Amino acid sequence: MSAQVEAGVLERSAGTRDRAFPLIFELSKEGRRAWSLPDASDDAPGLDELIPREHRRAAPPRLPEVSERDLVRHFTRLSQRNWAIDVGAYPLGSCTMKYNPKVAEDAAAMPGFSLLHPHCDDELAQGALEMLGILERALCEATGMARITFQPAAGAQGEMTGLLIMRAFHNDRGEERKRVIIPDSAHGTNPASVALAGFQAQEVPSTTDGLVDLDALEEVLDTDVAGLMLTNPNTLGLFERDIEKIATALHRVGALLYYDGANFNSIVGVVRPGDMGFDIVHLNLHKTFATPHGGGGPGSGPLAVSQRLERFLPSPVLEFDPGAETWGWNHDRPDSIGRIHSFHGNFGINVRAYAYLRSLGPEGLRRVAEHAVLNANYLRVLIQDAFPTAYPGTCMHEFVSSAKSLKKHGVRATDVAKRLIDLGYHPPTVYFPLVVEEALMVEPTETESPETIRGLADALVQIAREAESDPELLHQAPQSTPVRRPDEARAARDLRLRWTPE
Amino acid sequence: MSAQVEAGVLERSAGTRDRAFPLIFELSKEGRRAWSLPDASDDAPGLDELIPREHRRAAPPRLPEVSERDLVRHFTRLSQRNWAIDVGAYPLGSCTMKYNPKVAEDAAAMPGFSLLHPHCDDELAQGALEMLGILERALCEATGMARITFQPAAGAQGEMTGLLIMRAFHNDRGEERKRVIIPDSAHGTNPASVALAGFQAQEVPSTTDGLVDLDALEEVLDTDVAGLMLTNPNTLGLFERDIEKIATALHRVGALLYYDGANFNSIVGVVRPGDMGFDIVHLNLHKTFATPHGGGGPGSGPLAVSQRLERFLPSPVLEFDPGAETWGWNHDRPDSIGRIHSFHGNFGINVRAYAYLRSLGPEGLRRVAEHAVLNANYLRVLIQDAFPTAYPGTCMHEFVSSAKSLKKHGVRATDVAKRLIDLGYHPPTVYFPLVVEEALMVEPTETESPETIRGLADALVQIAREAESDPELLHQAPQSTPVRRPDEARAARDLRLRWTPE
Amino acid sequence: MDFLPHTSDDVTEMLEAIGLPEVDALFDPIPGSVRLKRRLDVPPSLSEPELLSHMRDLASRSKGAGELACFAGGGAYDHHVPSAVRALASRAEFATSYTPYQPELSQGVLQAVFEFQSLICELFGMEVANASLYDGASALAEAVNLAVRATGRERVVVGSTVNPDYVAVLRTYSSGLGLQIDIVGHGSDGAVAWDEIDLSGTAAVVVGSPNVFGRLEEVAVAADRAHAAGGLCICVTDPTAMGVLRSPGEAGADVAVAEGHALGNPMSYGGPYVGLFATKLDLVRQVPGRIAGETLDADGRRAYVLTLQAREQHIRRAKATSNVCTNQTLMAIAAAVHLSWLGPQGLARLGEVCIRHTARAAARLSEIPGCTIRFEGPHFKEVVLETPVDAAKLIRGLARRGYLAGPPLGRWFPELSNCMLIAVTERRTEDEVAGLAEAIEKELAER
Amino acid sequence: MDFLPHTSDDVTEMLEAIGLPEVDALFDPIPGSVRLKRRLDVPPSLSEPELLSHMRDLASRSKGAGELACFAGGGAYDHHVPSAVRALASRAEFATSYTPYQPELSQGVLQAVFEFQSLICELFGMEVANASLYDGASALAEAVNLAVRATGRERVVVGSTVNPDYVAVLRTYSSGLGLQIDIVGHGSDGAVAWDEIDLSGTAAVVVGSPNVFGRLEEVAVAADRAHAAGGLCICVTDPTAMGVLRSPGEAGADVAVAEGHALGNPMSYGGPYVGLFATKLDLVRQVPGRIAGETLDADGRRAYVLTLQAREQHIRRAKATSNVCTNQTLMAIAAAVHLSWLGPQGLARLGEVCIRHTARAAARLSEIPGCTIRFEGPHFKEVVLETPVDAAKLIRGLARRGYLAGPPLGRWFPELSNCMLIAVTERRTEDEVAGLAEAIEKELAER
Ligand SMILES: Cc1ncc(COP(=O)(O)O)c(C=O)c1O
Ligand SMILES: Cc1ncc(COP(=O)(O)O)c(C=O)c1O
Repeated sequence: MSAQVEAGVLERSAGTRDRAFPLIFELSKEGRRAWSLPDASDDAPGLDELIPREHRRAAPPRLPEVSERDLVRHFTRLSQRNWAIDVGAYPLGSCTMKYNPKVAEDAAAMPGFSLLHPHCDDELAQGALEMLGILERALCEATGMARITFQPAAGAQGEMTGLLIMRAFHNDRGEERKRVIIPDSAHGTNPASVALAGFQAQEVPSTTDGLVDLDALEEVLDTDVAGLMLTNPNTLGLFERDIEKIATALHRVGALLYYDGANFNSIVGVVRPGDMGFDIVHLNLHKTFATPHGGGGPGSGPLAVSQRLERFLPSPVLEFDPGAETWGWNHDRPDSIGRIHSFHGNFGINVRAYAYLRSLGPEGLRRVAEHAVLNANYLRVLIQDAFPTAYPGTCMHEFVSSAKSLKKHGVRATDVAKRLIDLGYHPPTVYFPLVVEEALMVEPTETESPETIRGLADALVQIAREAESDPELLHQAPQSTPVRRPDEARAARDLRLRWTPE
Repeated sequence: MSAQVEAGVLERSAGTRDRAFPLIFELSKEGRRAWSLPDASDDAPGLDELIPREHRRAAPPRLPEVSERDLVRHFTRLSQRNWAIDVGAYPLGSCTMKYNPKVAEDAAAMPGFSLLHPHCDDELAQGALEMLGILERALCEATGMARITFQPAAGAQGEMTGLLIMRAFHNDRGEERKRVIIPDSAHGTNPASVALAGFQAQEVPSTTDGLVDLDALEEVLDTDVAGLMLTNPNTLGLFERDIEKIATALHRVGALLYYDGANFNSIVGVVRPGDMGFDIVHLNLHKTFATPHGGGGPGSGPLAVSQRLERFLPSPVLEFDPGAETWGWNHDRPDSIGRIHSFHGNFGINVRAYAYLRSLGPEGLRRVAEHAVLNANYLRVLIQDAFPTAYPGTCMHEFVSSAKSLKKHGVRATDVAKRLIDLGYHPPTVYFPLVVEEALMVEPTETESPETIRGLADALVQIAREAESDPELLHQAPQSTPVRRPDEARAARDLRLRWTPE
Repeated sequence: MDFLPHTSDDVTEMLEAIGLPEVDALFDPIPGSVRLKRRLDVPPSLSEPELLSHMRDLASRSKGAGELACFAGGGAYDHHVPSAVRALASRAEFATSYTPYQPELSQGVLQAVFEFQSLICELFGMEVANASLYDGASALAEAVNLAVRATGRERVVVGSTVNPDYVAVLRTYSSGLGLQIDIVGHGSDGAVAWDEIDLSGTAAVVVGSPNVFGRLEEVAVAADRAHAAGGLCICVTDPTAMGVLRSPGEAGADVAVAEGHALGNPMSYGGPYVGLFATKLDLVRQVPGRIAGETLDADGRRAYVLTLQAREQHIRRAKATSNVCTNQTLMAIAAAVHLSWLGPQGLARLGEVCIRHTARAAARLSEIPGCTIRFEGPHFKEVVLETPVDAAKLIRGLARRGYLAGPPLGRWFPELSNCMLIAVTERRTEDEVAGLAEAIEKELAER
Repeated sequence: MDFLPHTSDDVTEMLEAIGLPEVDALFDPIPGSVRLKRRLDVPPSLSEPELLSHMRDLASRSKGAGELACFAGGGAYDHHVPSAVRALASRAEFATSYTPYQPELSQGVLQAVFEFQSLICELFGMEVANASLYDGASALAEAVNLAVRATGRERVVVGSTVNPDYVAVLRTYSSGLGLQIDIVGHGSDGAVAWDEIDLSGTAAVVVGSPNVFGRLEEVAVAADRAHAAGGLCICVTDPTAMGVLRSPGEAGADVAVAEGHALGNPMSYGGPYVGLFATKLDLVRQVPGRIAGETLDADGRRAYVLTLQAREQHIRRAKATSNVCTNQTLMAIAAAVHLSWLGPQGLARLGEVCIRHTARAAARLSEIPGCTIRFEGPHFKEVVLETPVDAAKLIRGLARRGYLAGPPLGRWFPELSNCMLIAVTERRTEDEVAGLAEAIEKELAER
């Protein structure tokens, strides 16, 4: 086994493929240690007199016993088995994986931020609170909203928060509205959050050109509708140009309009949700504001609301005392929906988003939107013939192509994705949104260069050709990775969700 | 080309092998930038009025123009094309590449150390100076010496410093000694330093059992000999058991004994150079004291001397004022050989060595020597049949095996080394020391586990078998790396020592 | 400084390829009527050196555990973050990677998450753990939703000694679903008398141990009674205690949830933290969030994938077990590295030092005239110190003397407005405890 | 905490395999007479948290640019280290790798070094650079040795305005070889009048520009006269100036040497720094230290190796061009990343800001009654401020007011004991300059 353990360079080689990369548990040897902690001092009372038998652990947890060297090699190599934005592009539609500036990491690591205790007196947190205050003002300006809560740890929690505020708003007016409308192209978190907030999700179909069907919408609108959740540009990368009509229609029946900020990247500085008529907005700072996504998290999903909804925000809210010139948390919020996070949300991520905001400034923020849309359209036209977009015309920051024309060669979207890996690219999002057959959803983001985009386009065009000439090549892909097409059915059938000793 | 640029995952794959990894210059595009610096303020006088034409640069340097994203991807991937102690073992004889504790990195990064200006008043550097003071005392205790200078940036500079002190010592007694004796197994820096210090290097042969030939030594000893440079255990991993006789012989003719500390790792806490009769000692803190070697440097080569040589040490020296209870640099050193470094040596490395010292304590330091020798002997016996050691018996921290028995199959030490790479191990030092034919010089160090050592031994034994059964496999190795057997003759013939625009 | 690679030539070239005259034309689909006609009114761009000075200035006006000896608790603690853990978890390949949708390019994250799940199961004596949730509070809320789905009941009984901010989040989460949350009070010993509570018709019993007062509770009793009533037992616990204290699994709990930040993640003013969630295998299809699973690849090699996705929002949409998508994977990876650094011995040492040093500190502090430890009985790493004065004011005074204590308990328990939490981690030295005691004495003397 | 993986079972098993009864037997080859019979008298082992507290305590008793506005110069400067540069240069694969003896496993370091060499050549207008030397001073000493070998002469003429600590190192290095080092003085303008110096029989002329006073010198004149005398011209310069100022190569120098720490490496109390060394191709076989070269591998792929090793100590031994082995590769990699981060525009901006802000600061400081800028003429990023009092004392006073200045020039130039260096990098703001001026005024007022 040790030969495997030492097979570092093989991570980069054909060689590894024949060997299993060990689990940390498989490196364990009794008595080995990486830990280094002070002793309990002798003059402190003993465990036995302090903790009764029945509260003591019977069998110690079977954690691995490894040296620091083992630990470091294991996780260093594990990291080398992973793609990352620092390694290459992630043109995943709907994900907005842009480059994460390093300066933001240094900012978040400063002791004044990273070692701050969440229960410390406001007096001790003035710098942190001022930072949040400036960030709130800037995000309100960018969204056209009145106030923000930073408690939501991610977009989905922001949605949940927004929907509960929606509920509180209607209840406050003595109404019990039951339904929330979402387009059929909506992201899964939308309907899930709707259900979790105790509403019924009602889907409205898209028109053939990928937009909300106004008539269909009008039909379902009544005073039982609490609101509509929309991301604009929508998940197809198209701007809902009837947004004003939609807003009017919603407001006419007393419903609220919720903006899913996952696609905010494409309009920041160009158009504000508030000006489109939205009442509630969540932002995914880990998308638009470039914070590292850590292999699936953390994120930060601050929720912004218009003036009339402010009093329903989660408690506490941040306030500035002009007299004392100090910042502080106000817990006295009788109409609040309550708390949504143990503390103040993903503060460390908000520090990074703040550093990004201050680095870009107003012009930089607008250029983000411009170049995100520029990159998407450039890629769109470069692959148009090989992978026609599902909907015609200029797209915003992303677009949805279809691989269905390759079906006749027995090639699926997955095959395209896996082959792309061998050509050195991370694939786009596949099979989403569900409304498009064999969907390839592509979002290059603004931080990728034209060279990268042309390289990706060349690879995709080459693959379309290979689909005809050599479909098997695609079915066998990828050939360049530590593993190839893991069996997901098997994983779900024969459950192995944790290591267990043989 | 962009396809190559984006070929990150391929670093780990067969794929890359067909592609050239780009130079940073090849990613350059005019007008692209990673830099971010403040503007010169308008109210400051202009360049033209400040700097006359003839002092201005004519043609700007052709540095690459890349985005921060380009920069990060390029160097991240470049790093993934490199072996490191965090990836696997480095059993390089004479190099002592042990695990580098992470805690030392955090210590060295503390602002009080990393942002300290070398010319600041001693008053501002008290913590740093106290650290050096404790480190000096501990290293003097471990070597049996009286005082230390931290100026030498590496072992070779320590050697140079020690030899100049040797010269100063003799000059001070009105003598002009010309020769310094070194064993034929000595490391190249020894004779090179001897020459640079203005002495003649005189080699003495080793006996058939790999030790200094006492008679040969006696023969060359006279009052023209300034000193002898020795590393003990020597470069063959053998302890010079006649060290006392050697010391007496040297001192009898008024010569000094210099200890090359590169192998100190194997005796720390067990025997002290001072107690063996050495007068001058350099330590390679980047070896024995586990500081990261950075791909070839930095190191730190503090030089320790006995009482009678103290006044010759480089200036300034560190002193504690018991009255004021402060540390300070004393520049008033009339007999000093002078300065050897711009400032105080590789301070940041000394901080790491100090952290290592404080982490291990006296027992830990002795265990280092014990386990270094234990590991070396364990590996030695495991491969004894396949690769017999050049000299019999127990070795210290390293040993020299020979691959000459494989010559009959047309297999050289290089082939063994390259094949080892495909089996997941960094090869040992080959063709050094020069006194052993087809030398494989192996030093596992104490931080490698028995599993690692067995794995390495299994690989070596397998290779010895393969040398018989399939020598071609060895000649074609390595197959698992981004490049294979670069042509060194061509590199030295057709010189390409820098990028130049096509 | 923006981070855009485009040169002006690039832009021209690209616009040509697209067939548009100018960048603004890209936004033609957006009706002019809603467009922003001005520049955003946000602070101007800063260069990197200016930005870092500004951030340093802000950071210098926040005083954390770097400057104060931190005895503060209440859900966040000043534990040692090992250098190796920080170095490994911050590797760019982990930090800047996205959700592992393509397993071939994500074995690093997927295996690390699988190891995390395995370690958490070991810790809590459970059979399945997910890839992390937002924090301890949302983990509790998700556990309650799981119990509600599993039992078809809507009543939840929660001990008053469960961190009140967690309970607040639970209330918020459950408000939409209209669950009935019954809080049961604690006795003078700071623990709930679980054998006396009516649990009929409950979906779940929520017991905290160590509880918000740092005191251990009778999880086994709560679990037995919950099961007798046909409900589940959810235990809110502390991973750093698991080397010494009985695990929720050993005590019979069905779900273990906890805040996991102490495993390798700094306090960072309350986030990003990591919600730990583990339960029994028979409940696996009710588990919220991502789960990594082991399988074989096309060539028969061991491989890891995201599995049982039919539970999740992107497949099941409105019927998903939870709405969580982005979670706290990077913190989970840090926790996996930290637990591997600790091993069973290190974890036991950590727990022992916390318990014994907390007890010693409690003894010292109760010597202060007018101060007592409010609750008797076994504690883990924090205790409630009752003082003769308003705790919030006292805490402010202590901060000025270099000691961070609290939180004051008045906001959570009006009757405890003179009380505050004192937490003692492995990082606190004997001198610091003595210093804290003196600081309290001085503060009281001045009142 | 030691970092040894061996369990006691391991040790027993290994000893058995070796055939020894106990660990001590491993040391049998060492005569008992010299063995240490006791434990080393060094401080006891500390656990990681204790060690870090101890280091923090030491660090807190050293005040660097973190706490003081740093106007200090004299060879080390408070330049901005970009976050990306730190992040990349500290990648474990670079930091914990060894000398690239096996090119197949070292393409990362080898290519980075090749890029470094290329960047340094561009910077200085030279044709070949090595993989780094210890620091600026040893780079100068090695350059002189190169000139001595190349010309067969032993006289070296050095400007008095070359950093005196570099000259001290040069003297030490050359003492063994018995070279003749002639120092030539500077004029009232702080520069050497190179056209008036007798250079007959010199191996090399050493000119500093920017010199130790921050002033530019007539490198071209020095080079012409050196060449006329059959010697070489060695220019000691500053890489951060190369975006704006004429390069040594453009001025006709044969060797350019410099301290390179300002390229991505922190001040760190003077080390680890990096000695930059570049020269002309016809001198390549005299170059000290490692050199990376480009070649092709067995399959015709571009690859990098260490080359021209016949110059080096491990091959040529006593006849090597230098004794250097371990160098400062990691700092060189940081410099390569930093120069790539800057690009030509960034480097030009850096130089312009230093020059213009230094001039502005000089103007402000010379308004202080009794203070003047000692030397006229073009300066780069530092100037000599002459004050009415002892500069060393004044500097101590300024430190107490939050400003780091100096070094005082008395140690180097007795006649300048009232003078100190004031350096202004891109990190210094207008407010800080104003603050420094006020601090000086206050200090002078109190005397
Ligand atoms: C359109 C959309 N809405 C909502 C979300 C959920 O946000 P989060 O993952 O931050 O919870 C996403 C995330 O991918 C998304 O793309
Ligand atoms: C035996 C010996 N002596 C001297 C040296 C030179 O030390 P440094 O590389 O630190 O200059 C080494 C380095 O490998 C060595 O092994």
